[in-house]
Parts: sequence; structure tokens; C-alpha cells
Amino acid sequence: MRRTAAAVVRKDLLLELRTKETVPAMALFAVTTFVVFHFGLNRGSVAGDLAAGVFWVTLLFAAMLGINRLFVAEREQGGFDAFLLAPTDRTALLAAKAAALFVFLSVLELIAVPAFALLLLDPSPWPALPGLIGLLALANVGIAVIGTLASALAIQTRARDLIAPLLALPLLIPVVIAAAKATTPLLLAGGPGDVAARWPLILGLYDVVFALTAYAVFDFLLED
Amino acid sequence: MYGKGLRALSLATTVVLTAAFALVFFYAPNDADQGFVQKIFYIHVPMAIVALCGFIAGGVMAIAHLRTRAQKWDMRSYVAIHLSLILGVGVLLTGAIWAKASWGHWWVWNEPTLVSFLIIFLLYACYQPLRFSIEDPERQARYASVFAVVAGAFVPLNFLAVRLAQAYTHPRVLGTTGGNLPGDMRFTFLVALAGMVLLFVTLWKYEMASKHATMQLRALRRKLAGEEEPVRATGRTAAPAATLHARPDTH
Amino acid sequence: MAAPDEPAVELHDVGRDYGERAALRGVTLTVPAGATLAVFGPNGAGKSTLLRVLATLLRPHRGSVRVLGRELPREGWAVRGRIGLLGHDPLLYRDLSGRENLRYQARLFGVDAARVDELLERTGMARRADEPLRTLSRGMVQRLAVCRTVLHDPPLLLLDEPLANLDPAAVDAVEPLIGRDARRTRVMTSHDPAAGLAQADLVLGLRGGRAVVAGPAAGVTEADVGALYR
Amino acid sequence: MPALPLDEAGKYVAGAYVVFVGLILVYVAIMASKLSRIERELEELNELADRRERGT
Repeated sequence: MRRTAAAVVRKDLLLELRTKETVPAMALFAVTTFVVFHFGLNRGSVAGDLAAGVFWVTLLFAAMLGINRLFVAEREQGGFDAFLLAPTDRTALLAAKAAALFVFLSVLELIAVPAFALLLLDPSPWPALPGLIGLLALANVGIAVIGTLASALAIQTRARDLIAPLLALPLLIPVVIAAAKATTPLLLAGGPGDVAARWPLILGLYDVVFALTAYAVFDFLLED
Repeated sequence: MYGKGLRALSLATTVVLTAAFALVFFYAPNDADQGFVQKIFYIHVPMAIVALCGFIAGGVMAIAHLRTRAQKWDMRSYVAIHLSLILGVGVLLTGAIWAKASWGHWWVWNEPTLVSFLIIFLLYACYQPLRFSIEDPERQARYASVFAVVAGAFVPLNFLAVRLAQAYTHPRVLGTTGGNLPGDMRFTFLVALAGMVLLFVTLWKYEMASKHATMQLRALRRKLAGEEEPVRATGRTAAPAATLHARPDTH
Repeated sequence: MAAPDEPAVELHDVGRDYGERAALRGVTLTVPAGATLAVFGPNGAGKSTLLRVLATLLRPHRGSVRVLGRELPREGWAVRGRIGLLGHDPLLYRDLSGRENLRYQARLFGVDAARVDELLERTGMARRADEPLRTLSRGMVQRLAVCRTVLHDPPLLLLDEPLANLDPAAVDAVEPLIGRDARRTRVMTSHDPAAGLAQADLVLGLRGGRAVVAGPAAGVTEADVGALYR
Repeated sequence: MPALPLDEAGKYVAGAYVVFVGLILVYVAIMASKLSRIERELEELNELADRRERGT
């Protein structure tokens, strides 16, 4: 299982390096959205819960671009058949695609977080950084698992670019709730307060439950 | 096959529902602070509970469908979710009316059951479009079941997350679950809930009978028409379609 | 390799539907190990469906399927590493190079990377192995697809019009890999009765999902095959 | 929020119950249209059976 998953992740990262079609688009989308928020909210800078809200909503919608592109190569260039013909464990595809999406999200955040700090964030980001990185990792897992499942469900349909976000967004609301609530104290104007332990715990629990659910049902999407 | 218990069931539903309405208006006292408006509670909350249970039931039937590959489970899951969606519309409308009456505007964010119900409704609203946009009937059934299982697991999680989020911003204004209601109001609520459950089961059996009849009809058409007559294109539907290998009479 | 006397492929009354239309209806045939079965029939007769069922990509809805001594779909996992499918779609990523694609496939099949270089050499693709597929000609992509098909040296080859629109040079390059070979059983579809019959030990004629012609190649003439297409 | 005067509250409560009953009626109407479709198809099949019987 791990050998197959590693092979698929390696291929996806290589494919992304070659085509550079997903991650750059997500990063540009995120930065542009910050600008839009600036004019939308017509505020020079944001802090506290508003900052957390702007940050997480932008990340969520940038992630939608990655989710829409996740299985396109498999669908259009026979990747599914190539994978199913090999002696592979079907759920390895779920693990691999989720890992690939996790990497894409992490690279996106490498660009989005500094941009956010530069463009909109009122307090200095440095003290909040360690806490933020931990939260980002937890949230990325949730977004990666749910995004992969939604993308796999939508890829076989005709209206796939519409169905995937419509499936993923409601499922991601608990992630946004927990992430935003946990980030708010970090971005307070007066400097980071302590994060209530409850929210990262909820985020972690949600990730685990959804990973198990996805693991249980994913095979049925590939059986024909 | 499904129509068997229908007559008795619909009779029981009408009796219990009318009894519930009677109790609501003539027996249950007005709520202390909410007054007459609280009567909406007796219909809004049972509908919400039944709709949520319908979604979860749809998920359980979907698990049965994925495991046994029997087409009848897919149909049952489809009808359960389809009905819960219709009830869901009712829940949101009555919820809005109740919000307008109690708090003066059509939508409130401080009522966790209403908020999480909206999220669940938005998720399940994708069920029909997802089914409709997959051509191959067997894959349509399988993908719909995977969706139903995932969404079924999401229902309780979503409730938890929203309730936790709400609890720490502004404490709940009024307990909407039946738990802390005085005796006579609680009894009325339970009768109303029973009526709603009966209504759901009746409509479910009713729609299952109708869908089953359509399947029998199509099978008969195939037998009679054989290959020569092109089967009149029934157009694409989100509803489960007959597939050859799952003969409708396999129960 | 299936046990010597065990037939490589055994179908009994196999059916597969697509919604209300039956793509395969009551197909029964047996292909001994090492033999070549030629499959003829107009488009939509069920040729590709048959190959995908044998390749464990499609579950049969009716009847029983045994491939390389294993019953499908229950024991699909056991034969998956021992079947090679060459279809119309090369199943390779256009934006990756030939070598990268085959390295990826080698990792999926647990085959050592040296085999990739050997196959690239044998099909004359070594020189252009590092250019993205989208810059290569149809013939070259088909050669790489053949490499992917035989990468894990499968005892059963499923070939869907393998030599269609290939230039002679490409045909010579791939012939040794997917041509007749006692060690390998082949199920080959084709539209060219002459070429197909020449290579075949057994023949299967499909029409509307039904097996209308089935039996040893000796008893079948080009006219019988032609009749399928009228 | 002080309890609404009865007539105004009554309006809302009545509205809620009308929505409930309305929903059921809409549902019955949908099912009725499905029933009529089944009826029409059955008639067609009957004709088909008769034609089949007369061997045409």
C-alpha cells in the first residue's frame, strides 16, 4: 500500500512540476482574493476574528481550485485504468491524492501567509506563526481528505467543476469553524492570546472521523 | 409489494396528526415568554428531527446498497433522502417564520439547530444534481450511495460543530429540544413527533410503491416490446433506473 | 503462468449491461494457455467490453469468468499483475516523458527500473525517451504503450487493435513483444479479417453482444467474418 | 421580546401550519402526476399486447 501511494504521490508532484497548472493558480487566486477583501471590506488592515475569517475563507476557496484539478489527469489520460490494471490497493489512491493535495495546500500557504501578513494583517505575524503553522497542518489534513473524496465523487460527472465545490464546501464548514475560532486569539491586535485547546482538538477529531469514513467508502468509487 | 400496509398506515397517520393538532391548539398551554408563537415549535422541531433521521436512514440504506449491490436498497435510500429534502424545505420555512415571530427577522444565526439544518440541507441539495449528472445507472447508484454514507456521517458531526461554535459566542436563547418542557407540553410534542414519523413512513411506502410500479412497468414493456421496438426514451432522471441484471422482482 | 492444462481464459454465459442495454449477452468460450483468440465484430458489438471484463476493469453482471485460474471478480487482485491490456488509449500521461511514465508504471507493478530501459531499447524509443509524450508521434506513443503493456511480462495479453494506424517501422519494433509466443496467451480484436485470421488459433465473432461465431480458426473463413459486419 | 399580541402571533402560527399542509399537498400533486404517467404507459402496453396477440 505504501509503495503504491508513494509512486502515485511522486507522479503527481512530478506532473505538477512539469505542468505548473494547479499551485500557481491557487496562490494567485489567494493573493487576488486578499486584494478583493481589502476593497470589499474597505479596511486597510484587519485583526482578530475578522483577520481569521478573511484568511480561512480565502484559503478555503483557493483550495477549491486544487480540488477541481485533482483527478483531471486521471480522468482524461486514462490514469484510472492504468492504476486499476496494476496490482494496487485501491485506497492507496485516496491516500496518495490526499497527500498530494496536502503538499499543494502547504506550498499555497507558503505564499498566502506572507502575502496576508503584508497586505492585510494588522498585528505582526511573527509571534502567531508557530501556532498558525500547527493549525494550518491540521486544517490541511481535513481539506485534503474531504477535497479528495469530493473530487473523486465529482470527477465522473458531467458538471464536475460545479459539483466538487458544492460537495466539499458544506463538509468543510466544521473545519472552517474550528480553524477560525482557533486562529482568532492568535491574530489579536494586541498580540497573540492563548488558543482554547478545544478547537484544535475538534479539528483533529473531525479530520480523523472523516479520514476513516473516506477510507471506508473510497473503494466503491473505483469499482466498475 | 410496498402498497400492502399503506391503507392502515395512512389511517394511523391522519388520526395521530389530527390528534396532535388538536392537542397543540386546545390542550397545551401557551408558553410563558414565547406566548402563542411557540405553537410553531410543535411542527418545526418534529419535522427537523424526522428529516435528519431520514437523512441518516438514507445513509444506512446506502451502506446496505454498497454491501449487497441490491438495487432495491438504492431505491429505498433515494426515496428516504428525497422525502427528507422535501421535509427539509418545510423545516427551513417554518424555522424562518418562527424566527420572524420570535426575534423579528426572517433568519437568525444564534439558533444552532436551524443553522446546522441549513448546512445539512445545502449539502443534500447536491444529491439530485449528482445523480442526474452520471449517465450509467449502476455507477449513478453507487456514487449516490457513497455520497449518502458520507453525508449521513456528516449530519451528527455538523450538529456538534455548530452547537459548540454557537455555545461560546451567545448562549442559547431557548431550549428547543423536548427535554425541558413541562408535562403537558411534552406530551403534545411527543404526539406531534409520532404523527410526523408516521407521515414520513407512509409517504416513504407510498413513493416506494409508485417507483416499484414504474419499474415493473418498464420490465413489462421490455418483455412485450422485445428488442425491435425502441424503448421510448424515458429521458434522464435522477431517480434509480431499472438495470437488466437487477430484475425488479428480486426482493 | 496458469497451470499447463488449466485454460488461460474460461467464460461461461457471461453478460454485462450498460443501463438497460446489454453490452455482452451469454458469451461462452475457452482459450487454452499459449493460444491466440481473434475477436471480430462491428463497433459496439462488445469487443472492448469483453477485453475490459477480462482485464478486471469491469465486473461481469451474469455468468462466470475465470482468468489464469482465478475466478473474477472475487479474485481479481490475484491476476491483476499478470495481465497486459493494450487499448486505444495508451494510458500514459501526455505531460510526462516516456521514461517517467514507464518508471511510474514499474513502481506500480513492482518491476525493477532496468526493465524500463531494456524495453525502451528494444522498441527503439531510447533516444526520445525523455521528451514529453505530447511532442511524440502517434506511432511512438503506441510503442511506449506496448512497453507499458509488457512491462511486467504478463502471461495474458489483451490487445485492442494493437497494430491499427502504425507505420511499418513501428510494427516491426513492437511485433517481437506482442506477437505470437507460446509462453503468452493473447486475446486480440481486429477489423482486418485476413490479418486477424492469420494469427488466430481460435475465433470469436461478436454482434450485438452475442457470440455469433465461436470456434477454432481453421473452420472459419474470411466470408464468415465479413458477414458479421453486414 | 414580549409575547406578540394574539392576532399577530396567530398570523405566524397559521402561516407555519399552512406551509406544512401546503408541502404535503404539493407532494401529493407530484405523486398524482407520476400516477397518471403510469396509467398512460399501461394503456400503451395494453395496446401493444393486443397487437402482439393479433399477430400483426
